[in-house]
Amino acid sequence: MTVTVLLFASLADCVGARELALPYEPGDTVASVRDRLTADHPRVAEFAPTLLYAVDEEYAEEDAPVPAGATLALIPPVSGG
Amino acid sequence: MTVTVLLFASLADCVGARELALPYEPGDTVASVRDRLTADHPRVAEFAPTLLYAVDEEYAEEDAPVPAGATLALIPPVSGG
Amino acid sequence: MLIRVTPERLDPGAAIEAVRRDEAGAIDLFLGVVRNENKGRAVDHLVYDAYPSMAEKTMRALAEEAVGRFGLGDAAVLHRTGRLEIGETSLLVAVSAGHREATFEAGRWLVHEIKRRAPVWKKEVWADGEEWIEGPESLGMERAPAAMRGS
Amino acid sequence: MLIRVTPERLDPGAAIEAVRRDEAGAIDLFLGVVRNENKGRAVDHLVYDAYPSMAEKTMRALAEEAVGRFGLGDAAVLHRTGRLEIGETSLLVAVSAGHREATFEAGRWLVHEIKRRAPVWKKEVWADGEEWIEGPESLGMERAPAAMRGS
Repeated sequence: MTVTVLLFASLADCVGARELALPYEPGDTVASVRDRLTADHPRVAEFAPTLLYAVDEEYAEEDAPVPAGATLALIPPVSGG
Repeated sequence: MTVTVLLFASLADCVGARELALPYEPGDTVASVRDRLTADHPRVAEFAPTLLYAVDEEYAEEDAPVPAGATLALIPPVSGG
Repeated sequence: MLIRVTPERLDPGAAIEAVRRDEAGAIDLFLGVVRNENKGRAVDHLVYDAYPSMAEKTMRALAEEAVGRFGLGDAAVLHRTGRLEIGETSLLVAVSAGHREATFEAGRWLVHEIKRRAPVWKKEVWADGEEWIEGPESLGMERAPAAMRGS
Repeated sequence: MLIRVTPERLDPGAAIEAVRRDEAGAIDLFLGVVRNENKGRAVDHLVYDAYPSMAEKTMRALAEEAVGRFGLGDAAVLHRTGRLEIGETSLLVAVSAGHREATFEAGRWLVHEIKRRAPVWKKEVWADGEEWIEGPESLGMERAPAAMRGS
Protein backbone atom coordinates (compact mmCIF):
# COMPACT_ATOMS: atom_id res chain seq x y z
CA MET A 1 0.00 0.00 0.00
CA THR A 2 1.24 3.45 -0.84
CA VAL A 3 0.62 7.13 -0.31
CA THR A 4 0.80 9.47 -3.32
CA VAL A 5 2.75 12.68 -2.68
CA LEU A 6 2.23 15.66 -5.03
CA LEU A 7 4.93 18.32 -5.38
CA PHE A 8 4.71 21.69 -7.13
CA ALA A 9 6.77 24.60 -8.34
CA SER A 10 10.04 25.14 -6.43
CA LEU A 11 9.50 22.00 -4.34
CA ALA A 12 9.00 19.83 -7.44
CA ASP A 13 12.23 21.28 -8.90
CA CYS A 14 14.08 20.57 -5.64
CA VAL A 15 12.93 16.94 -5.39
CA GLY A 16 13.14 16.40 -9.14
CA ALA A 17 9.62 14.94 -9.35
CA ARG A 18 6.01 16.14 -9.37
CA GLU A 19 4.53 12.92 -8.01
CA LEU A 20 5.97 10.16 -5.83
CA ALA A 21 4.56 6.93 -4.38
CA LEU A 22 5.80 6.37 -0.83
CA PRO A 23 5.13 3.20 1.14
CA TYR A 24 2.18 3.58 3.55
CA GLU A 25 2.78 2.92 7.25
CA PRO A 26 -0.05 2.39 9.72
CA GLY A 27 -0.80 5.57 11.66
CA ASP A 28 0.64 7.83 8.98
CA THR A 29 0.03 11.55 9.37
CA VAL A 30 0.88 14.55 7.22
CA ALA A 31 4.03 15.08 9.28
CA SER A 32 5.18 11.44 9.20
CA VAL A 33 4.86 11.19 5.41
CA ARG A 34 6.60 14.54 4.96
CA ASP A 35 9.41 13.44 7.26
CA ARG A 36 9.83 10.18 5.30
CA LEU A 37 10.16 12.26 2.13
CA THR A 38 12.66 14.54 3.89
CA ALA A 39 14.81 11.54 4.84
CA ASP A 40 15.30 10.85 1.12
CA HIS A 41 15.43 14.54 0.09
CA PRO A 42 16.96 16.55 2.96
CA ARG A 43 16.33 19.92 1.29
CA VAL A 44 12.59 19.48 1.80
CA ALA A 45 13.30 20.56 5.39
CA GLU A 46 14.04 24.09 4.15
CA PHE A 47 10.52 24.27 2.68
CA ALA A 48 8.69 22.88 5.69
CA PRO A 49 8.16 26.17 7.60
CA THR A 50 6.09 27.66 4.74
CA LEU A 51 4.29 24.57 3.43
CA LEU A 52 0.56 24.01 3.55
CA TYR A 53 -0.78 20.48 3.22
CA ALA A 54 -3.82 18.92 1.56
CA VAL A 55 -5.02 15.35 1.97
CA ASP A 56 -7.26 14.27 -0.90
CA GLU A 57 -7.78 17.93 -1.88
CA GLU A 58 -8.75 19.18 1.58
CA TYR A 59 -6.36 21.40 3.52
CA ALA A 60 -5.05 19.49 6.55
CA GLU A 61 -2.88 20.15 9.60
CA GLU A 62 0.39 18.33 10.29
CA ASP A 63 -1.22 15.88 12.68
CA ALA A 64 -4.05 14.91 10.31
CA PRO A 65 -4.14 11.22 9.34
CA VAL A 66 -3.09 10.13 5.87
CA PRO A 67 -4.96 6.93 5.00
CA ALA A 68 -3.54 4.18 2.79
CA GLY A 69 -4.06 5.13 -0.87
CA ALA A 70 -4.54 8.82 -0.05
CA THR A 71 -2.95 11.73 -1.90
CA LEU A 72 -0.89 14.20 0.13
CA ALA A 73 -0.09 17.50 -1.59
CA LEU A 74 2.79 19.63 -0.30
CA ILE A 75 1.85 23.21 -1.13
CA PRO A 76 4.52 25.96 -1.19
CA PRO A 77 3.41 29.59 -0.78
CA VAL A 78 1.15 30.30 -3.75
CA SER A 79 1.75 33.08 -6.26
CA GLY A 80 -0.99 32.83 -8.87
CA GLY A 81 -2.85 35.64 -10.53
CA MET B 1 -27.35 86.24 -37.65
CA THR B 2 -28.50 83.41 -35.41
CA VAL B 3 -27.65 81.36 -32.34
CA THR B 4 -28.06 77.57 -32.50
CA VAL B 5 -29.76 76.05 -29.44
CA LEU B 6 -29.35 72.33 -28.74
CA LEU B 7 -31.91 70.45 -26.65
CA PHE B 8 -31.72 66.92 -25.26
CA ALA B 9 -33.76 64.20 -23.62
CA SER B 10 -36.76 65.49 -21.61
CA LEU B 11 -36.15 69.07 -22.70
CA ALA B 12 -36.12 68.12 -26.39
CA ASP B 13 -39.40 66.24 -25.88
CA CYS B 14 -40.90 69.26 -24.10
CA VAL B 15 -39.95 71.76 -26.81
CA GLY B 16 -40.59 69.31 -29.64
CA ALA B 17 -37.20 69.92 -31.24
CA ARG B 18 -33.58 68.91 -30.76
CA GLU B 19 -32.10 71.96 -32.49
CA LEU B 20 -33.42 75.50 -33.02
CA ALA B 21 -32.01 78.62 -34.69
CA LEU B 22 -32.87 81.74 -32.68
CA PRO B 23 -32.12 85.27 -33.90
CA TYR B 24 -28.93 86.68 -32.38
CA GLU B 25 -29.16 89.93 -30.46
CA PRO B 26 -26.10 92.01 -29.58
CA GLY B 27 -24.96 91.38 -26.00
CA ASP B 28 -26.59 87.94 -25.85
CA THR B 29 -25.75 85.77 -22.83
CA VAL B 30 -26.67 82.23 -21.86
CA ALA B 31 -29.55 83.62 -19.77
CA SER B 32 -30.87 85.99 -22.46
CA VAL B 33 -30.99 83.26 -25.12
CA ARG B 34 -32.60 80.81 -22.70
CA ASP B 35 -35.20 83.44 -21.73
CA ARG B 36 -36.00 84.10 -25.39
CA LEU B 37 -36.58 80.37 -25.84
CA THR B 38 -38.72 80.34 -22.70
CA ALA B 39 -40.90 83.13 -24.11
CA ASP B 40 -41.86 80.79 -26.98
CA HIS B 41 -41.91 77.62 -24.84
CA PRO B 42 -43.00 78.58 -21.29
CA ARG B 43 -42.41 75.06 -19.87
CA VAL B 44 -38.66 75.54 -20.31
CA ALA B 45 -38.92 77.57 -17.09
CA GLU B 46 -39.59 74.38 -15.13
CA PHE B 47 -36.27 72.95 -16.33
CA ALA B 48 -34.18 76.04 -15.66
CA PRO B 49 -33.26 75.31 -12.01
CA THR B 50 -31.48 72.07 -12.95
CA LEU B 51 -29.97 73.00 -16.32
CA LEU B 52 -26.30 73.25 -17.09
CA TYR B 53 -25.18 75.23 -20.13
CA ALA B 54 -22.43 74.85 -22.71
CA VAL B 55 -21.38 77.42 -25.29
CA ASP B 56 -19.53 75.84 -28.22
CA GLU B 57 -18.94 72.68 -26.15
CA GLU B 58 -17.50 74.44 -23.09
CA TYR B 59 -19.56 74.58 -19.89
CA ALA B 60 -20.61 78.17 -19.22
CA GLU B 61 -22.39 80.17 -16.51
CA GLU B 62 -25.65 82.05 -17.08
CA ASP B 63 -23.91 85.40 -17.59
CA ALA B 64 -21.42 84.06 -20.16
CA PRO B 65 -21.61 85.75 -23.58
CA VAL B 66 -23.13 83.88 -26.53
CA PRO B 67 -21.53 85.23 -29.73
CA ALA B 68 -23.33 85.40 -33.06
CA GLY B 69 -23.17 81.99 -34.75
CA ALA B 70 -22.42 80.20 -31.47
CA THR B 71 -24.06 76.97 -30.29
CA LEU B 72 -25.74 77.00 -26.88
CA ALA B 73 -26.55 73.59 -25.40
CA LEU B 74 -29.15 73.32 -22.63
CA ILE B 75 -28.14 70.30 -20.57
CA PRO B 76 -30.63 68.62 -18.24
CA PRO B 77 -29.30 66.48 -15.36
CA VAL B 78 -27.38 63.67 -16.99
CA SER B 79 -28.10 59.96 -16.44
CA GLY B 80 -25.70 58.00 -18.61
CA GLY B 81 -23.89 54.80 -17.81
CA MET C 1 -6.76 56.72 -25.78
CA LEU C 2 -9.97 55.10 -27.06
CA ILE C 3 -13.03 57.32 -26.39
CA ARG C 4 -16.24 56.74 -28.32
CA VAL C 5 -19.96 57.57 -28.16
CA THR C 6 -21.67 55.42 -30.75
CA PRO C 7 -24.97 53.77 -31.72
CA GLU C 8 -23.00 50.58 -32.57
CA ARG C 9 -22.78 47.58 -30.22
CA LEU C 10 -19.86 47.87 -27.79
CA ASP C 11 -17.02 45.33 -27.97
CA PRO C 12 -15.36 44.50 -24.61
CA GLY C 13 -12.36 43.01 -26.41
CA ALA C 14 -11.68 46.31 -28.18
CA ALA C 15 -11.69 48.19 -24.87
CA ILE C 16 -9.29 45.67 -23.31
CA GLU C 17 -6.88 45.70 -26.25
CA ALA C 18 -6.92 49.51 -26.28
CA VAL C 19 -5.44 49.67 -22.75
CA ARG C 20 -3.16 46.60 -22.80
CA ARG C 21 0.50 47.59 -22.25
CA ASP C 22 3.62 45.47 -21.77
CA GLU C 23 4.28 47.20 -18.44
CA ALA C 24 0.69 46.87 -17.15
CA GLY C 25 0.08 43.78 -15.03
CA ALA C 26 -3.58 44.53 -14.35
CA ILE C 27 -6.61 45.60 -16.36
CA ASP C 28 -10.07 46.36 -15.00
CA LEU C 29 -13.07 46.49 -17.32
CA PHE C 30 -16.44 47.76 -16.13
CA LEU C 31 -19.63 47.10 -18.10
CA GLY C 32 -22.86 48.98 -17.54
CA VAL C 33 -25.68 46.66 -18.63
CA VAL C 34 -29.40 47.31 -19.23
CA ARG C 35 -31.26 45.51 -16.48
CA ASN C 36 -34.83 44.32 -16.45
CA GLU C 37 -36.09 46.43 -13.55
CA ASN C 38 -35.49 49.73 -11.80
CA LYS C 39 -36.99 50.72 -8.46
CA GLY C 40 -39.31 47.73 -8.57
CA ARG C 41 -40.67 48.51 -12.05
CA ALA C 42 -40.22 46.13 -15.02
CA VAL C 43 -38.18 47.80 -17.77
CA ASP C 44 -38.90 46.85 -21.40
CA HIS C 45 -35.94 48.68 -22.94
CA LEU C 46 -33.87 51.87 -22.64
CA VAL C 47 -33.22 54.72 -25.07
CA TYR C 48 -29.97 56.68 -24.65
CA ASP C 49 -29.64 60.25 -25.89
CA ALA C 50 -26.31 62.09 -25.91
CA TYR C 51 -24.52 65.24 -26.96
CA PRO C 52 -21.88 63.10 -28.65
CA SER C 53 -19.09 65.59 -29.34
CA MET C 54 -19.25 67.07 -25.86
CA ALA C 55 -19.71 63.67 -24.21
CA GLU C 56 -16.52 62.44 -25.88
CA LYS C 57 -14.71 65.61 -24.84
CA THR C 58 -15.86 65.16 -21.23
CA MET C 59 -14.95 61.45 -21.20
CA ARG C 60 -11.50 62.15 -22.64
CA ALA C 61 -10.82 64.83 -20.03
CA LEU C 62 -11.93 62.48 -17.22
CA ALA C 63 -9.90 59.57 -18.63
CA GLU C 64 -6.82 61.78 -18.81
CA GLU C 65 -7.41 62.92 -15.25
CA ALA C 66 -7.71 59.26 -14.16
CA VAL C 67 -4.42 58.37 -15.89
CA GLY C 68 -2.63 61.10 -13.95
CA ARG C 69 -4.41 60.62 -10.64
CA PHE C 70 -4.02 56.81 -10.46
CA GLY C 71 -0.82 56.35 -12.50
CA LEU C 72 -2.55 54.32 -15.20
CA GLY C 73 -1.04 52.88 -18.34
CA ASP C 74 -4.13 53.95 -20.29
CA ALA C 75 -7.91 54.28 -20.08
CA ALA C 76 -10.75 53.71 -22.56
CA VAL C 77 -14.40 54.80 -22.42
CA LEU C 78 -17.16 53.70 -24.80
CA HIS C 79 -20.82 54.67 -24.44
CA ARG C 80 -23.64 53.44 -26.62
CA THR C 81 -26.62 55.54 -27.74
CA GLY C 82 -30.06 54.75 -29.15
CA ARG C 83 -32.35 51.87 -28.21
CA LEU C 84 -30.84 49.15 -26.01
CA GLU C 85 -32.54 45.91 -25.03
CA ILE C 86 -32.28 44.14 -21.65
CA GLY C 87 -28.81 42.61 -21.23
CA GLU C 88 -27.09 44.91 -23.73
CA THR C 89 -24.00 46.88 -22.75
CA SER C 90 -24.42 50.66 -22.48
CA LEU C 91 -21.01 51.60 -21.05
CA LEU C 92 -17.48 50.18 -21.14
CA VAL C 93 -14.70 51.64 -18.99
CA ALA C 94 -11.29 49.92 -19.20
CA VAL C 95 -8.14 50.91 -17.29
CA SER C 96 -4.66 49.37 -17.07
CA ALA C 97 -1.94 49.81 -14.46
CA GLY C 98 1.15 48.14 -13.07
CA HIS C 99 -0.76 46.64 -10.16
CA ARG C 100 -4.35 45.76 -9.47
CA GLU C 101 -5.30 48.15 -6.67
CA ALA C 102 -4.90 51.16 -8.96
CA THR C 103 -7.19 49.59 -11.57
CA PHE C 104 -10.07 48.97 -9.15
CA GLU C 105 -9.74 52.47 -7.66
CA ALA C 106 -9.48 54.15 -11.05
CA GLY C 107 -12.31 52.15 -12.61
CA ARG C 108 -14.66 53.05 -9.79
CA TRP C 109 -13.71 56.73 -9.89
CA LEU C 110 -13.96 57.03 -13.65
CA VAL C 111 -17.36 55.33 -13.89
CA HIS C 112 -18.70 57.58 -11.13
CA GLU C 113 -17.43 60.77 -12.78
CA ILE C 114 -18.74 59.78 -16.21
CA LYS C 115 -22.21 59.17 -14.80
CA ARG C 116 -22.02 62.50 -13.05
CA ARG C 117 -20.64 64.68 -15.83
CA ALA C 118 -20.95 63.26 -19.34
CA PRO C 119 -23.94 64.67 -21.26
CA VAL C 120 -25.77 61.38 -21.80
CA TRP C 121 -29.37 60.64 -20.82
CA LYS C 122 -31.45 57.51 -20.54
CA LYS C 123 -35.15 57.00 -20.99
CA GLU C 124 -36.81 54.00 -19.37
CA VAL C 125 -39.59 52.44 -21.38
CA TRP C 126 -42.09 50.24 -19.53
CA ALA C 127 -45.08 48.28 -20.84
CA ASP C 128 -47.33 51.25 -19.98
CA GLY C 129 -45.23 54.38 -20.31
CA GLU C 130 -41.80 55.93 -20.38
CA GLU C 131 -39.69 58.48 -18.51
CA TRP C 132 -36.37 60.29 -18.90
CA ILE C 133 -34.27 59.45 -15.86
CA GLU C 134 -32.46 62.16 -13.94
CA GLY C 135 -29.29 60.72 -12.49
CA PRO C 136 -29.11 61.12 -8.71
CA GLU C 137 -25.36 61.75 -9.02
CA SER C 138 -25.71 64.27 -11.86
CA LEU C 139 -23.90 67.57 -11.48
CA GLY C 140 -27.03 69.37 -12.69
CA MET C 141 -29.00 68.02 -9.75
CA GLU C 142 -26.74 69.91 -7.37
CA ARG C 143 -28.41 73.06 -8.58
CA ALA C 144 -31.92 71.80 -7.96
CA PRO C 145 -33.86 72.54 -4.78
CA ALA C 146 -33.80 69.46 -2.54
CA ALA C 147 -37.51 68.91 -3.12
CA MET C 148 -36.90 68.35 -6.84
CA ARG C 149 -34.21 65.76 -6.33
CA GLY C 150 -36.39 63.02 -4.85
CA SER C 151 -34.83 60.76 -2.23
CA MET D 1 -20.65 29.25 -12.29
CA LEU D 2 -17.69 29.19 -14.70
CA ILE D 3 -14.45 28.08 -12.94
CA ARG D 4 -11.53 26.85 -15.00
CA VAL D 5 -7.78 26.22 -14.71
CA THR D 6 -6.49 25.59 -18.19
CA PRO D 7 -3.43 25.79 -20.46
CA GLU D 8 -5.63 27.34 -23.17
CA ARG D 9 -5.75 31.09 -23.87
CA LEU D 10 -8.35 32.87 -21.76
CA ASP D 11 -11.33 34.56 -23.44
CA PRO D 12 -12.62 37.71 -21.70
CA GLY D 13 -15.89 37.50 -23.65
CA ALA D 14 -16.60 34.03 -22.24
CA ALA D 15 -16.10 35.29 -18.67
CA ILE D 16 -18.44 38.24 -19.28
CA GLU D 17 -21.16 36.14 -20.89
CA ALA D 18 -20.93 33.61 -18.05
CA VAL D 19 -21.99 36.22 -15.46
CA ARG D 20 -24.42 38.35 -17.54
CA ARG D 21 -27.93 38.30 -16.01
CA ASP D 22 -31.09 40.22 -16.92
CA GLU D 23 -31.26 41.64 -13.39
CA ALA D 24 -27.57 42.62 -13.23
CA GLY D 25 -26.88 46.22 -14.26
CA ALA D 26 -23.12 46.04 -13.68
CA ILE D 27 -20.30 43.65 -14.53
CA ASP D 28 -16.68 43.99 -13.46
CA LEU D 29 -13.96 42.00 -15.22
CA PHE D 30 -10.41 41.89 -13.89
CA LEU D 31 -7.51 40.68 -16.02
CA GLY D 32 -4.14 39.70 -14.63
CA VAL D 33 -1.59 40.25 -17.39
CA VAL D 34 2.06 39.18 -17.73
CA ARG D 35 4.12 42.34 -17.53
CA ASN D 36 7.60 42.96 -18.82
CA GLU D 37 9.30 43.71 -15.50
CA ASN D 38 9.07 42.89 -11.82
CA LYS D 39 11.02 44.68 -9.09
CA GLY D 40 13.14 46.43 -11.69
CA ARG D 41 14.15 43.23 -13.49
CA ALA D 42 13.22 42.57 -17.15
CA VAL D 43 10.95 39.51 -17.45
CA ASP D 44 11.21 37.36 -20.59
CA HIS D 45 8.19 35.15 -19.86
CA LEU D 46 6.35 33.39 -17.02
CA VAL D 47 5.57 29.74 -16.37
CA TYR D 48 2.50 28.93 -14.25
CA ASP D 49 2.23 25.68 -12.33
CA ALA D 50 -1.00 24.65 -10.58
CA TYR D 51 -2.72 21.88 -8.68
CA PRO D 52 -5.65 22.14 -11.07
CA SER D 53 -8.35 20.12 -9.33
CA MET D 54 -7.72 21.78 -5.98
CA ALA D 55 -7.27 25.22 -7.52
CA GLU D 56 -10.68 24.93 -9.17
CA LYS D 57 -12.20 23.73 -5.91
CA THR D 58 -10.66 26.69 -4.03
CA MET D 59 -11.76 29.19 -6.69
CA ARG D 60 -15.30 27.82 -6.70
CA ALA D 61 -15.55 28.05 -2.91
CA LEU D 62 -14.24 31.66 -3.00
CA ALA D 63 -16.57 32.61 -5.87
CA GLU D 64 -19.53 31.18 -3.96
CA GLU D 65 -18.48 33.10 -0.86
CA ALA D 66 -18.25 36.30 -2.93
CA VAL D 67 -21.75 35.75 -4.35
CA GLY D 68 -23.16 35.52 -0.85
CA ARG D 69 -21.05 38.22 0.74
CA PHE D 70 -21.61 40.88 -1.96
CA GLY D 71 -25.04 39.81 -3.28
CA LEU D 72 -23.73 39.02 -6.73
CA GLY D 73 -25.67 37.68 -9.69
CA ASP D 74 -22.78 35.35 -10.51
CA ALA D 75 -18.98 35.10 -10.56
CA ALA D 76 -16.49 33.45 -12.92
CA VAL D 77 -12.78 32.65 -12.43
CA LEU D 78 -10.38 31.44 -15.11
CA HIS D 79 -6.65 30.88 -14.58
CA ARG D 80 -4.17 29.90 -17.24
CA THR D 81 -1.23 27.52 -16.73
CA GLY D 82 1.97 26.79 -18.65
CA ARG D 83 4.20 29.28 -20.46
CA LEU D 84 2.81 32.81 -20.91
CA GLU D 85 4.44 35.58 -22.91
CA ILE D 86 4.48 39.30 -22.02
CA GLY D 87 1.00 40.80 -22.51
CA GLU D 88 -0.87 37.51 -22.21
CA THR D 89 -3.72 37.10 -19.71
CA SER D 90 -3.06 34.80 -16.73
CA LEU D 91 -6.24 35.44 -14.71
CA LEU D 92 -9.83 36.49 -15.42
CA VAL D 93 -12.27 37.30 -12.61
CA ALA D 94 -15.77 38.44 -13.64
CA VAL D 95 -18.62 39.39 -11.30
CA SER D 96 -22.12 40.74 -11.92
CA ALA D 97 -24.51 42.57 -9.58
CA GLY D 98 -27.50 44.89 -9.58
CA HIS D 99 -25.33 47.95 -9.05
CA ARG D 100 -21.73 48.87 -9.69
CA GLU D 101 -20.36 49.35 -6.16
CA ALA D 102 -20.87 45.66 -5.35
CA THR D 103 -18.98 44.62 -8.48
CA PHE D 104 -15.88 46.70 -7.70
CA GLU D 105 -15.84 45.53 -4.08
CA ALA D 106 -16.41 41.89 -4.98
CA GLY D 107 -13.88 41.89 -7.82
CA ARG D 108 -11.19 43.31 -5.59
CA TRP D 109 -11.95 40.85 -2.78
CA LEU D 110 -12.12 37.81 -5.03
CA VAL D 111 -8.84 38.57 -6.85
CA HIS D 112 -7.09 39.11 -3.51
CA GLU D 113 -8.37 35.84 -2.03
CA ILE D 114 -7.51 33.84 -5.16
CA LYS D 115 -3.93 35.14 -5.11
CA ARG D 116 -3.76 34.28 -1.44
CA ARG D 117 -5.33 30.83 -1.44
CA ALA D 118 -5.50 29.09 -4.82
CA PRO D 119 -2.67 26.56 -5.35
CA VAL D 120 -1.10 28.23 -8.39
CA TRP D 121 2.56 29.26 -8.73
CA LYS D 122 4.47 31.40 -11.15
CA LYS D 123 8.09 31.21 -12.25
CA GLU D 124 9.74 34.32 -13.64
CA VAL D 125 12.19 33.68 -16.44
CA TRP D 126 14.77 36.40 -17.20
CA ALA D 127 17.49 36.51 -19.84
CA ASP D 128 19.98 35.11 -17.31
CA GLY D 129 18.02 32.93 -14.95
CA GLU D 130 14.67 32.03 -13.42
CA GLU D 131 12.93 31.88 -10.04
CA TRP D 132 9.70 30.59 -8.56
CA ILE D 133 7.90 33.54 -6.99
CA GLU D 134 6.48 33.32 -3.49
CA GLY D 135 3.40 35.49 -3.27
CA PRO D 136 3.68 38.12 -0.53
CA GLU D 137 -0.03 37.64 0.20
CA SER D 138 0.14 33.85 0.22
CA LEU D 139 -1.46 32.06 3.17
CA GLY D 140 1.59 29.80 3.39
CA MET D 141 3.80 32.83 4.03
CA GLU D 142 1.91 33.53 7.25
CA ARG D 143 3.61 30.46 8.68
CA ALA D 144 7.09 31.60 7.73
CA PRO D 145 9.39 33.46 10.11
CA ALA D 146 9.37 37.16 9.23
CA ALA D 147 12.97 36.92 8.02
CA MET D 148 11.90 34.52 5.26
CA ARG D 149 9.13 36.73 3.94
CA GLY D 150 11.28 39.54 2.62
CA SER D 151 9.87 43.05 2.66
